[in-house]
Amino acid sequence: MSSLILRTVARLLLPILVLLSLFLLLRGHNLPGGGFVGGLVCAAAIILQMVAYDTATARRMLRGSPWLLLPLGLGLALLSGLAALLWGQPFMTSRFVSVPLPGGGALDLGLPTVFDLGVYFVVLGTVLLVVLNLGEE
Amino acid sequence: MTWVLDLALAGLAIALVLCFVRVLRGPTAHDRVVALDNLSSTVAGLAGVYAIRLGEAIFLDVLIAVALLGFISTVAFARYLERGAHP
Amino acid sequence: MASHLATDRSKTLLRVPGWRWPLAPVLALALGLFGFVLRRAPAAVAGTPWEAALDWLPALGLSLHLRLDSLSLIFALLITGIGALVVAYSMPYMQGEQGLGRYYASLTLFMLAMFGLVMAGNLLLLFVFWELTSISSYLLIGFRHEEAESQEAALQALLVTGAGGLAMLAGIVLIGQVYGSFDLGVILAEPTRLRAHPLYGWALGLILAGAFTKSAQFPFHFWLPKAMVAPTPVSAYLHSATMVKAGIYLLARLSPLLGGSIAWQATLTTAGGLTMLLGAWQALRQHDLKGILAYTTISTLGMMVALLGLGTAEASQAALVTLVAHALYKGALFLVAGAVDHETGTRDVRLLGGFWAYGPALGLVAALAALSMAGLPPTLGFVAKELGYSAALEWSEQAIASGGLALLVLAANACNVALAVVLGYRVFFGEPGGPWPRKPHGMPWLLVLPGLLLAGASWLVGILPGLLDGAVERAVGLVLPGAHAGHLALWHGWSLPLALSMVTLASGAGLYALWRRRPPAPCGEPRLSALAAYRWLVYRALPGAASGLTRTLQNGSLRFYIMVILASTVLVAGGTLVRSGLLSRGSLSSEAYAWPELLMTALLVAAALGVVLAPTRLGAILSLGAVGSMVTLLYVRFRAPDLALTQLLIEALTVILLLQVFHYLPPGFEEHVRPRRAALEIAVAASVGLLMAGLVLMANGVQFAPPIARYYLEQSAPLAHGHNVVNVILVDFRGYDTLGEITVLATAAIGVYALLRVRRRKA
Amino acid sequence: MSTVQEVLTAALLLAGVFFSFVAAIGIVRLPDLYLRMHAASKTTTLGLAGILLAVLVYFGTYEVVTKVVIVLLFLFLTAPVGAHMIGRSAYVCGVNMYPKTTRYDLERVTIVC
Repeated sequence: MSSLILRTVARLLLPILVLLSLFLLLRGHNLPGGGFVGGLVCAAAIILQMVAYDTATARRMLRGSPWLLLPLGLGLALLSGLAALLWGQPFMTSRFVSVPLPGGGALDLGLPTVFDLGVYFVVLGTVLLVVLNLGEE
Repeated sequence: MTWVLDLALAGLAIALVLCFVRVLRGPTAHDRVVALDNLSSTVAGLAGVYAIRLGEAIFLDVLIAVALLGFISTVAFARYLERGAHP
Repeated sequence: MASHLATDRSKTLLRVPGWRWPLAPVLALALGLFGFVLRRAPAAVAGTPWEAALDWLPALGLSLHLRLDSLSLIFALLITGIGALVVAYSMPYMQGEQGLGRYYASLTLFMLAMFGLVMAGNLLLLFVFWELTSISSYLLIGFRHEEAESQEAALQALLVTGAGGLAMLAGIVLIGQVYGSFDLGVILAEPTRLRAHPLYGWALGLILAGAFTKSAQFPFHFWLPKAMVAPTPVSAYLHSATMVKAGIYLLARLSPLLGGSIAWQATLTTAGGLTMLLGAWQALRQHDLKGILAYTTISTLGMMVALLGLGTAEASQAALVTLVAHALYKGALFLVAGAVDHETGTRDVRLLGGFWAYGPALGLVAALAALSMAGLPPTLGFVAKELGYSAALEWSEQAIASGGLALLVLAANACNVALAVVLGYRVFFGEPGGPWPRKPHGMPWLLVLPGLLLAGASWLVGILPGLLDGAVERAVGLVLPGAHAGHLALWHGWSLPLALSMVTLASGAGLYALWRRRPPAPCGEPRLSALAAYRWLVYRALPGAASGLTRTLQNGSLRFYIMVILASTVLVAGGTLVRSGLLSRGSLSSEAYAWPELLMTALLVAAALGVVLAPTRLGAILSLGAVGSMVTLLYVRFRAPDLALTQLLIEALTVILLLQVFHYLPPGFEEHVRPRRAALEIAVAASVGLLMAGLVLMANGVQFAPPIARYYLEQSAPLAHGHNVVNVILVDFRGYDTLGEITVLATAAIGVYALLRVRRRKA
Repeated sequence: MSTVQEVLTAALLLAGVFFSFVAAIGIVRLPDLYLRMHAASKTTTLGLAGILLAVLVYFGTYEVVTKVVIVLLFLFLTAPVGAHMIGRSAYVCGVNMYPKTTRYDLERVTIVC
């Protein structure tokens, strides 16, 4: 029912948007972005598919139901908090490991980034769960 | 340089007001959607002007987001109007 | 627990041939406590009370602090002694009833609660036990819970004593405020501080409310006669000997603190006097044995309250001795009435008579107890009455006042004498008025022995008052610090009180003769009585008010709920904001006044108005989109890219969500609102707007604490390896909050999902 | 910040703003929806392009250049699609045209709704 042009553009845009959302997520620690914004951008991308195609295809594109995202996100967030206990530090203390990048700089990956990923999945899961179910006719 | 920025700011501000006029007055819903899309683009333009004025390249991301979301909401509105909603 | 186990499993556990003793644990407990108290009695009487304290809720000032001084000694002995006898009496009496486990469990709960109440050294602890006694009394009155009558009586007792308990709690809290602690030792150390304090009036009133409801004083007395539907051992134990005396104990314990002022003396004497006379008068018109006993109990309680109100040493001594005498003879008479009811199946005085042929032993017990009730010489009743008269006579200088008081006491005692004759003589020797429902067969000896012990005790102490002397002496010292009362003696020589006693006996006999000729007609319900007021309040006023309130507040319209919520927020927050005067210190930085910002705000306001005034739903969403864009622009202008990004995304997704939802809704707004209602809503909305503006202004201007922002700005790079402070805070410094937030987000999503599935399954 | 760079930024910026300004006037003045739609898409494409190029010239760092190029690509891709979608839904919903329109290509075409 929807126009062909929109469908092609939507399919073309999906990779760019997901890339943008991951970009926003990973640089969140230093520059504006983070789990929350990344999650929303990715949700917007999926919603674009839903508008272009229909809810069923959008759901198939996810290859898993939005249900999985919620426990995954919360699990990640909790784990990143509990991980600190392994080193005997109180809950939620962050530890960092710096990954040398090919370009010479060093990327500080650490527990907060995992936590951010958790936030990313929860936000994505929430928005999708609501919008996809609303769209379901 | 500063007068250029002020002039740009003024120009975009007037464009903003004009968009608003159309959003509020627009006889049909489509007019309002078009005006809203134009409004978000002008806001993106303003973000660009402020990027130069404040010397922060970070506003480019805001500009990207505005452009992206302007497009998605316009398409969503169009789809909603198409599916039998009255103008 | 032990009692519950004992009775229900008694068939197997404690199979004693011939006689089943299911109650060994409870009896052991009662006697154990009695022994415990008796062993510490000499020390308490000598003035060194036994104490034990355990911290329970230090934050609240509540500690498990038990204290046995001589005032609580008297009560404790009564509670445990009569408790043991009542339990022994219950075994044959309650045989064959269902739910015995529940009965004995509540009885034990009551005994322990009452024991704790009189031993409590901490006011809050006293309140806890006080409420426990109310609850156990509710359970015991409502023992036969199928009958409507006992349900209503139990509820009535609970509501009245419970409400009084709450008032007392308020009073206790006030006292706690004044002294800063709830410990009785601390409070009674300097009693005058409360009297000087402005809160004294309130504390007095509230504590008296608690005491008067518990001890069934005049306006709140109606629950006690109704409570007679309880099994007789319960009436004997709770509603004559111990529970109704809790109020008297409270007045005695707090009299050094609250007493001494005109208000105290006036309320106690008037309330006590009124109850005394009313009780006596009503008792004469009862035809049910337990009814007579109930109303005479109310009358004696009134007398004790009045005596405590007089405030002299003799009066307090008289009150305490009357308390002990009443507990003994009234307990015995109740047990006799129970036995008669158990044998003949009726308690109607007009039918009963000539029971001597069936239970001579019971007759003896009744005679002994009745003599003590009438106040004849060798009994404790006589000693108490004498003290009462001498206290009344020496109360105040003016002869008329003390004479008048003595006359009132005489009238009440005369009624007591008349009814004592009824109970002691008529039931056993008079001729039966009519056929009895049950032929009395052999009476178990356990129905008689407890009564005998009680009546015997009242005679023993009557003959040798010295036994009580030390304890009462020390207790009076506690009730009125520094006061010194004379020694108890059976014989004070030929004195005016003795003459008054003679007059009482004579008038009592006259009253009995009058009573016999005109048998009491059952008195109808007076329209204006406290009971009618209680019924109106509980069954009509409260339910009516509640449903009225629910109808107005829960009328189903979402708009109304939101308006009510917003209006109350404005009132509360706005009120405090204005009153605190912080508003004036709010400031707006000058930088915000340049023309771009003004234009942006103007457009923002226009868009917001657009949302409200839009005729169709789509128009509203579009204006909402415009509002979102303008707010994003403001964030860009004030150099907050992070906020701008988030705002933008949220706004776009909200628009898409609304579009999805509005697809199912009619295009236009359906609700048409009456102009008057719309005006109200506009007013509320405007005030909320003003409130928010005020809050922002205040927050901008007022610094409550050094800004934490500086700490985060400095620490974000070294500690958290991140330059984007906003995200660092969100994820690292205050990660724990974010964990909470995303859990909330996930739960919300599940909630929406569930709602949608419900709709789909219905569709 | 050499003067050439400054002049170029100023020129590009003014061009961008000019296009947005004219488009805004177009939206208000033009009689019916379809004409206004032409004006609207100009802001998104030319207006923003001018400003973005100005930003590119002004900053000139490696990062900004890549971002601007991506955004321009994104804009030039989505703006026409957006306009197309609105036009389509307008025509389907029967938004009537300006009475004095001369060419009417869609007379024979019926769109499956």
